[in-house]
Order: sequence, then C-alpha cells, then structure tokens
Amino acid sequence: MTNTFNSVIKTIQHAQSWQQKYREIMLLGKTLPALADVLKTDDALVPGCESKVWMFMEFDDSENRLVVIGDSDTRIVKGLLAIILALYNGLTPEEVVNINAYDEFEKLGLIKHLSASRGNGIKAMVEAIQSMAANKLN
Amino acid sequence: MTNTFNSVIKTIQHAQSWQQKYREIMLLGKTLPALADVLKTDDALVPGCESKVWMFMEFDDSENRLVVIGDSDTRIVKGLLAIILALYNGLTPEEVVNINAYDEFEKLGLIKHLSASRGNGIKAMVEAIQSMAANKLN
Amino acid sequence: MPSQEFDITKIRNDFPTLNQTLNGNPLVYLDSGATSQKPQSVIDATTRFYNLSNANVHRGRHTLSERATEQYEAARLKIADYFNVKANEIVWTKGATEALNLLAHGLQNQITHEDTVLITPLEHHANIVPWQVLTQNTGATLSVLPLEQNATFNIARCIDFITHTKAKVLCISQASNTLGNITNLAPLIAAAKAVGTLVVVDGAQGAMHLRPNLKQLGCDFYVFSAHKMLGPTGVGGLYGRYELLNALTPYQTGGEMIDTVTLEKSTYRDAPAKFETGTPNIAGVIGFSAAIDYLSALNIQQLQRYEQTIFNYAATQLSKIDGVTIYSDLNNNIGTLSFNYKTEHPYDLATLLDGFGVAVRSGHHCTQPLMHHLGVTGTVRASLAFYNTHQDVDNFIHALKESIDLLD
Amino acid sequence: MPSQEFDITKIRNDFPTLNQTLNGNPLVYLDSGATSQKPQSVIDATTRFYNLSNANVHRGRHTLSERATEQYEAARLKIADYFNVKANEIVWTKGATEALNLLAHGLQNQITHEDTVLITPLEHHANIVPWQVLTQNTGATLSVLPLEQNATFNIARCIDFITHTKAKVLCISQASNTLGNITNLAPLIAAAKAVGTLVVVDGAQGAMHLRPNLKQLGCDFYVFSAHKMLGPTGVGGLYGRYELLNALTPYQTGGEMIDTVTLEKSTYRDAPAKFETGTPNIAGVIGFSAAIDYLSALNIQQLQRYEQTIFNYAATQLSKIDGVTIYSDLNNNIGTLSFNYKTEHPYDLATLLDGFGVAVRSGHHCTQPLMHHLGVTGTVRASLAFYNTHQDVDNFIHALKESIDLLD
Ligand SMILES: Cc1ncc(COP(=O)(O)O)c(C=O)c1O
Ligand SMILES: Cc1ncc(COP(=O)(O)O)c(C=O)c1O
Repeated sequence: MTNTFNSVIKTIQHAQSWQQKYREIMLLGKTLPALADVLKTDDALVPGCESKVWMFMEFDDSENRLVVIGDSDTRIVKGLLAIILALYNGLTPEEVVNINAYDEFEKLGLIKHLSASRGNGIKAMVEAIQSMAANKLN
Repeated sequence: MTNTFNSVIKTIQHAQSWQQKYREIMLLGKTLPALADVLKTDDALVPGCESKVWMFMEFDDSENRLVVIGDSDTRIVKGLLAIILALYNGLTPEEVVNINAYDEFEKLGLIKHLSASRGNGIKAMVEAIQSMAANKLN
Repeated sequence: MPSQEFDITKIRNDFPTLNQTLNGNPLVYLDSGATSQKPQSVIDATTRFYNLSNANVHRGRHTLSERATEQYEAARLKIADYFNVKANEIVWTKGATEALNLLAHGLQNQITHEDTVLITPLEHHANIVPWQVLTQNTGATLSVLPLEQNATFNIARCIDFITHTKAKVLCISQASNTLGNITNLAPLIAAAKAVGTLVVVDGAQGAMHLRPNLKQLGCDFYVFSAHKMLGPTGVGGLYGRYELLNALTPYQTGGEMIDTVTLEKSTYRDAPAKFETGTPNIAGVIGFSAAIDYLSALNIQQLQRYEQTIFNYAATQLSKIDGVTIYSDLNNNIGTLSFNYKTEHPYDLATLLDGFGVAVRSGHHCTQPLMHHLGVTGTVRASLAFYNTHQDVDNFIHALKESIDLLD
Repeated sequence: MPSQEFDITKIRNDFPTLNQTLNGNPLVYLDSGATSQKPQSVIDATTRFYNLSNANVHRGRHTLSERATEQYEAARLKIADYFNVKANEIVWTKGATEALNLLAHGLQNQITHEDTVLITPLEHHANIVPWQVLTQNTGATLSVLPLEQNATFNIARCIDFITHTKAKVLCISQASNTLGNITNLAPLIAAAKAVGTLVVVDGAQGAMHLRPNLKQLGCDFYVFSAHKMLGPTGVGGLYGRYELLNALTPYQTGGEMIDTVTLEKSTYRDAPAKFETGTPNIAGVIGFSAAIDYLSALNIQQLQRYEQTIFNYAATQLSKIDGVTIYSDLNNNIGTLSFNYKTEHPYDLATLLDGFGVAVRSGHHCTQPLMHHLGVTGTVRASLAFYNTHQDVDNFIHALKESIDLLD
C-alpha cells in the first residue's frame, strides 16, 4: 500500500459525518490535475456512466509500474477516482492483482460507490485496471 | 318463460349433489338431436372455444319467434346448450331481450359456466342471441 | 383548504414504503416520475392471488384457473372504465415501452416511404427510438414538431406544422417525464384528425395525474405503465380504437394469440387476444386492478388540487434559492421540477441529497434530445405525487440548501 | 426410500396455495406444466421489495434505487449460476414466449432465403409461430424434424436429418409441455454443432425439473419462464452464448438499451442491456431470485428421484384404468401424463375432475401440430411437480374413476 493511499485513508476515516466524508472526497478530487481537453476524447470515456469518466492507463516500459490518469465531470466521482489512483498508481502487476479495491472501499465506508447500480465508472475502472494487470502476468 | 325451461329448472334444482347436477345436464344434452354432419361447418362454429359448438339461429318469418339449433362435441357443453335453447327458443325478440341468461344460470348454480374464463361458447352464444334480438327491435 | 378535504394523513399510512428512515432521515420520495410507490392494497392483492388463486389464465377448466381468469379480465374492464373506453380496446403489455414497440411494429404494414411519422423533441426515448426503427425499415420520413426554446409548444405553430405535414402518425406525450409539462393535446389532436393523421399519446406520465377520458380526448392510441400509477412492475397497456387496434399486425407470436396452427401456417385471433401471447403477468395485472380501485376511490378534482398546491409550494421554495435554474413549465405541470444549481453536476447534487434521505433523479432522464434542446447534459428532477406532503417539500428544500453548502 | 430423504411434509408447508379445499375436497394441483405454485419465500420477497426498496432500477442515485438495482442484478447472477453460465449471458424477458420472439427477431438479419430453420412437431406454439414469421419474412425454409408415431424421437434418424439439412437454426424443446417427454438433446446438439447449426432450446418445461448445466449441454440459446419454476408471473429469460447474443439485432427499443439518442439516430449498448428496454418487472425478478434460492437449496438428485417415484406411481395407477390411453413416454418424463378416456371429450373429464378438487388441463395445450400427429383433438394432462404427494395421486385416480362413472 502506498503512502499516498494511507494518508487518503486517514482523512476519510477520520471524517465525523457523511457530509464530512463527501467533503474530503471532493477535496481529494480537487487535488487531481485536470486532464487536458484534447485528451477528453470519446475513446477515453468509460462507457455507460451518467457522469463522464475519462481514463488512460499503462505499465511503464522501464519499471513495469502502473500509470493511470483520469478525470471526471462530477466532483464526487473525481474524488473517488483519486482514491483509485492513489491505491494503484506506481504498482507492479503483481501488486495490482493483490489489491482488492472492494475491500478498501468497504473499509472506507464507500462500498456503495463500487456497486453495480451506481454506474459511475469507478467499478468499470477497477475492472479495467485488474484485467490489464492480469494480462501482463500471463 | 317456457314450460320446457321450467321443467329443466326443476330437475337441475332438485339435484342432490354437484355430481347429480352434471348428470342431469348431460342427460339434457342427450335429449338434444344431433346436428347433421353437413351442418357442422367451420362457419357455424362459435369461435374461440376448447369444445366445439355449432349453432344456427333466426327469427322465423311468419311468427317472428326465435329458432336456435346447435350441437357440441362435449357432453357438458351440449347440456348447457340445451338449457339455453329451452330458455330462448320460440320467443319473440321482445321476450328474448327481457330474459337474462346470467340470472337464470345463477339460479341454477351454473353461473361459472357463463364466465369469461370458461371459453366454452355458451357465453358467446347468449351474446349472439341477445344481439340478434336487439337488432330485430331496432 | 385543499389539504383538508384531501386526507393526506390517511393516504400516507396506505403507503408502507414511505414510512421509513434512511441514514437517520425520514425518506422523502421525490422520484414518482420514475415509478410510483404502492398502497398496501396493491401489495395485498398480489399476495392474495399467489396464496389463493395462483394458476394460468384462459386455458384451464379448473377452479384456480377460473378465479385467476376472472380477476385478470375484471382488471381489463376496470382500466377500460378508468379511461372511459371498451374492455376489448385494452391490450396488456409489460409497460409503456412495450406498448409503443407493439404499435410501431403493428403499423409497419400501413406505412410506406411516402409517409411521415411525427414526433416531438421532448419525448422519452421509448417514444422516439421505435419510430426511428419504423421509419428506417419503411423508408418513411421522421419529422419533428417545433418546440419553443423554453420547452413548451406554441400551439398555433404546431397546428400549422401538423396541418402541413399531413403525417401518417403523430406520437406525442401527454406530459413530459423530464419537465412535467402538460401538453395541450386537444387542439393538436383536432388538427391531426382534420388531416387524417393517427394520434398516439404516450400517457406514461399523464395516466395517473391527469386521469384522461380517452373517448373525449379523441386520440387513436394511448400507452401507459402500471408501475407509474400505483401498480406493480412489469405491467402496462395499450388502448386502441377497436378497428384500428384490430388492424395492427400482430407483434409477438406464440400460444393463446392464435386460432389454428399447423406446421405450415397459423391464423390469429381478434384483438386484444392476438396481441397477448404467452403467459401474461397475471399477478401484476391483478395487483394493478387494486391500484385502479385505489385511484378511482380518490376524487380526481381534490387530488389534482392537492398536487397543484404542493407543486406550487415546492416551485416557489425552489425558485427562491440563488443559482437554481428551473426548466419546468410552472403553469402546466403534473408536479415535476427539473433544475440545476449553477454549473454543478446533477450527479453530485443527487448523491448528496440522498445522504439527507431525499430521493431525486439526475441525468438525462431518457430524453437526450430534450437535453440537447435545453443545452444541458442533465438535470436534477424532483417529481411529486399526491402522497407527498408539505413536510416532504420542506425537507427537500432544506437538504438542497445543505447540499449546496457542501458544494460551494 | 426417496420420500424419506426428501422431506415432502416440510415442502408442502412452504406452498400456501396447496393448503386449501375446493368444493369440500382438498385441492390436488396437477397443472404445474401450466404454472408452478410459489413458496412462501417468493411471495415474501415480492412483498418485502414493495415495502422497503420499491424504486426503478439502474437510473437512480438514491438509496431505494440502489437497493432495487442490487437485488435485480443479484438475481441475474443467481440464475446464471443455476444454469452454469455467465451473468451477462442472461437477458430478462417477460417469459419464454417473449424470449423466443426476441430470438427469432434477433436472428432475422443473419438469415437468407437459402437458409433452413428446423423445428419439431411437438413444439409449443411459442416455439413454432415466431419461426414461421421469421421464415416468411426472410424467404427461408421451415423444416420439421421427424417424430415417430408414438411421439418420441428416433435419435439416429434425427441425427441423419440434422446432418443433411444443415439448417441455420434448430429449435427444439428440452421437454414436451403436452407429454412431458424428455428430449435426448446431447446427441442432437452434437450433430447440429458438427454442421454449424445454431441450437435454440426451449427450456420452459425443463428448467425446473432438469436443472440443466447449459455450458455442458452446449446449446447456443436457451429460454425459460420464471412462473414455471416457482417464480412470479411476467418474468422469464434468454440465455445466449455471449458473442452470439451480442450479435442479435435488438428487439424492443426505447430507454435504457440505448447509448446515445439524437432525433436522427440512436446507438445501442452491449448485451444484455441492449435487449432490456423500459422498466423491467423488478418485483418479479426479485421474487424469482427467491425462487432460485429455494430450488438451489433442494438436492437435485433427491428431487428428481422423488419426482420419478410419484410419476411412476401415477403412471401405474392410470394405466390400470380400462379405456385410458396414455400418450406420454413413460420412460423419459419430467412428470406429465397426457391421456384420454375412450372417446370422451377432455373438456368433460377436466370439468368433472375439477368438481373433485383436481386441477388438470384439457385441450390441445398450445401444441396443435402434435395433436394432429397423435390423431386427437385434445388430451387431459396431469402434470406433477416435487410438491405433489402420493396422496395427491390417490385422490386424482379416485376422482378420475368417479368421473368416468358419471360419464359411463
Ligand atoms: C414448452 C413450452 N414452451 C413455451 C411456453 C411458453 O411459456 P410462457 O407462456 O411462459 O411464455 C410454454 C408454456 O406453456 C411451454 O410449456
Ligand atoms: C413519458 C414516458 N414514456 C415512456 C416511458 C417508458 O415507460 P416504461 O419504462 O414503464 O416502459 C416513461 C417512463 O420512464 C415515460 O416517462
């Protein structure tokens, strides 16, 4: 688990109320640099979401570590995206497959945002990251 | 109400059990002369029934009284048909429209055989008789 | 005072779902445009059916099947009475969407590449896509009635358009699901009839709030969904003027809708049977019957007056919030407020409102062309029904202000 | 003894409908081929949904909608597990009939006038008429697999026929609704696959009694109805091998199944979404979820052994009655006895049996071609399920003898 992620966990877990939690999530989202507009193409869109989520990912050639960048047009989803990025960025494929985003979101009390019903793109993103890592390992 | 019908009522109303009632109905059916096979055409079929019911009807030219004949390939429906014939045959259009087969079947404890769900043709027959009589009166 | 003659306390108690708390807050259900809540009597009717009469319909000579069939057909008569049409003019479907598909398919043989099908820009996708498919398949033209910038119809302009277009069919909703705007149908139907245009009315939103007398309205077809009128999910219907209905090409084929089947060829029964193949949603239809009983027992004038009162109250309160843009027509509305707050994403607002126990909808509401017309990608939609209270409105406005605070 | 390991007393208590008297006699429900009875847990699941989570699915950001969606999608996973397929290979429909129509429509663009569609003479009308419509629309040939005089398939002869026909699609039922005969599908599917024929299996009758492992069975498509497998009315489904499923032309169009809609053009989502437009039967699907739980908790070997035991018992008793002709294959059967007594009309027998509280079906059972094949206009059908008892069989046989007495 990266340091970034640990500090993210702390702020969110220390939230006194659900309002506070959402506030922290949205603040987190603000720390995420906006994607340049030219990168916000339809191809980069995670499909089937009410909110727009753009994402790019790869394992860098030299170190084989995950690089994910992304953006969203909603504040809450962007904050959740920041959590995912903090969770997985910089990890090797082996490390990625060993991290279960569902467990982490459960701990943070955010599990419903990873549910089938949300359709916010976060779930689709996690699945895309996991399957890319799994492919790397095969 | 004709005499035939009154005697029909009596036998059925005196039935000691539902078995007895069906036995009487089927006996009644047997008293009905079979239609000649040449008359059992598809055109004469009452549509949409599980049992086949053939029927012909008219108001005779001289006396303007109803003449209905019919047959069925099932015994119970043929018996019910006999009741309908006893109820309406020989009546003028005025008399026909004043006789409510539902009430009569209710009294006989046979109302379910006139229900929408039965699809045995008896209901359709009653409706055809009533509408022919109503047309005569207009 | 309308709220006195209309016994809202009693009504609230009839709807078990409404009496719950979410996250410590009382549930404020403002999503009746998506689906209505169900009174206890509807839930009970379904349970009773399964407990006592569960059987397939139309085909059985046994008591259970007879009970089921009687109740099933009684429901048809009931909804026909509700709309003031004949029972054999009602076809059961699984919902408004299926009814529209049945229609678009059923008209296919009556439409050529010279014909025009007329829709409007504020239709639900269910009243757009089937007509796109129909016009693609037949080579007919899909044409669009003009909508003013504020998403209302200019009736004179529309009459003109209808008169000149001489479309084969006009497909138009009685009320917009996104905005709640009520369409002034009477003059449009008259104009359409004058040039021989068939009129299909999407009544998904209107059927409960406006309780239309269809014979008087004069449309040729009308579709509705039970789940938006207190009834169960998986039930809806199509009304069609009998001769027109019976002239439609059958949609789904199979058992029950046929007269005879040989391996070479089948012949079909008359409407409504020929459109109802397969085992229907028997429990759903019987539950819907109880819903119609419930609605019919409510005085429609009182109900509408009450709905207008809370709608006006909500609209006034909402308008007072700085930064809120309302897209709904506040003068002719079934009780729906579509809005945005500044440039905030509807998703964020809806998520935060949910934290306060307030259920609203966000997004394009299956009306992407309307969103395009309004120049937005989505809205927040609060849709009211007669079981909502002034307290609901207060809670909603309070929660909205709090949510805005969180965002600002 | 099978009836010891299978706790029939407990099971009977789970089905409230079965515990009633009709006309003074205990209800003997022998019409499960038409629709099954529902366990209390299914009725309760529906009630619970309406009481706690009633909301529309997929579109809502609020708690009720999330609860509804979670339960709705969990049901998809559950039925997929039951059949050993993937959740995205299951499309919800209103029943088997709609699933077959969806398929016949969906394959339309893949079929030309040079192709053949192969059906069998014992199919339900739902697995005949849609294929007639498809072949009429495309100019393709409708061909019929040979059936022996006793209404069983000679497998070698059928394999030969399949191999030579090289049909585009073979449409065949897993078990006959009229006779209960189980089709020996494995060799037929293998033969079809060998010549590139797609196989559509009508599982309406097989899905509960035979609990097929579809991956193992190897068919390409499979349809089922929830109401015949302890579930609510108005729900069913289509399984399709994913690539084949996703390649089907969409059937119904409207909301939810689209990706984008402009007034000119719409684009569709991937399967299963693109086949599920409009508000689905949410309560029905959630009730069905409880039905699958109920079925899955029963040991399938025990269940089948029990069903076979009462079936054999009933068949033996029925065969002993002079003048009875049985049409069912007694060696491979899901538990259905189709028969006639001398030349008596099935309608009369069924009506009299009902007087004794025995619910059977009479008529052509939506299989007119099969009736023609058998040379009859109808039969009486007694169809058993695992909740029937030896006492039920005794009561049925007794009532049948009494009915015959009334007729003789
Ligand atoms: C073999 C078979 N196929 C199809 C169907 C049609 O099922 P449903 O009426 O549920 O659509 C049935 C039901 O009677 C059946 O038994
Ligand atoms: C105006 C309108 N038309 C059609 C529909 C489709 O109804 P259903 O989803 O019940 O088929 C809806 C429901 O959202 C609607 O609001």
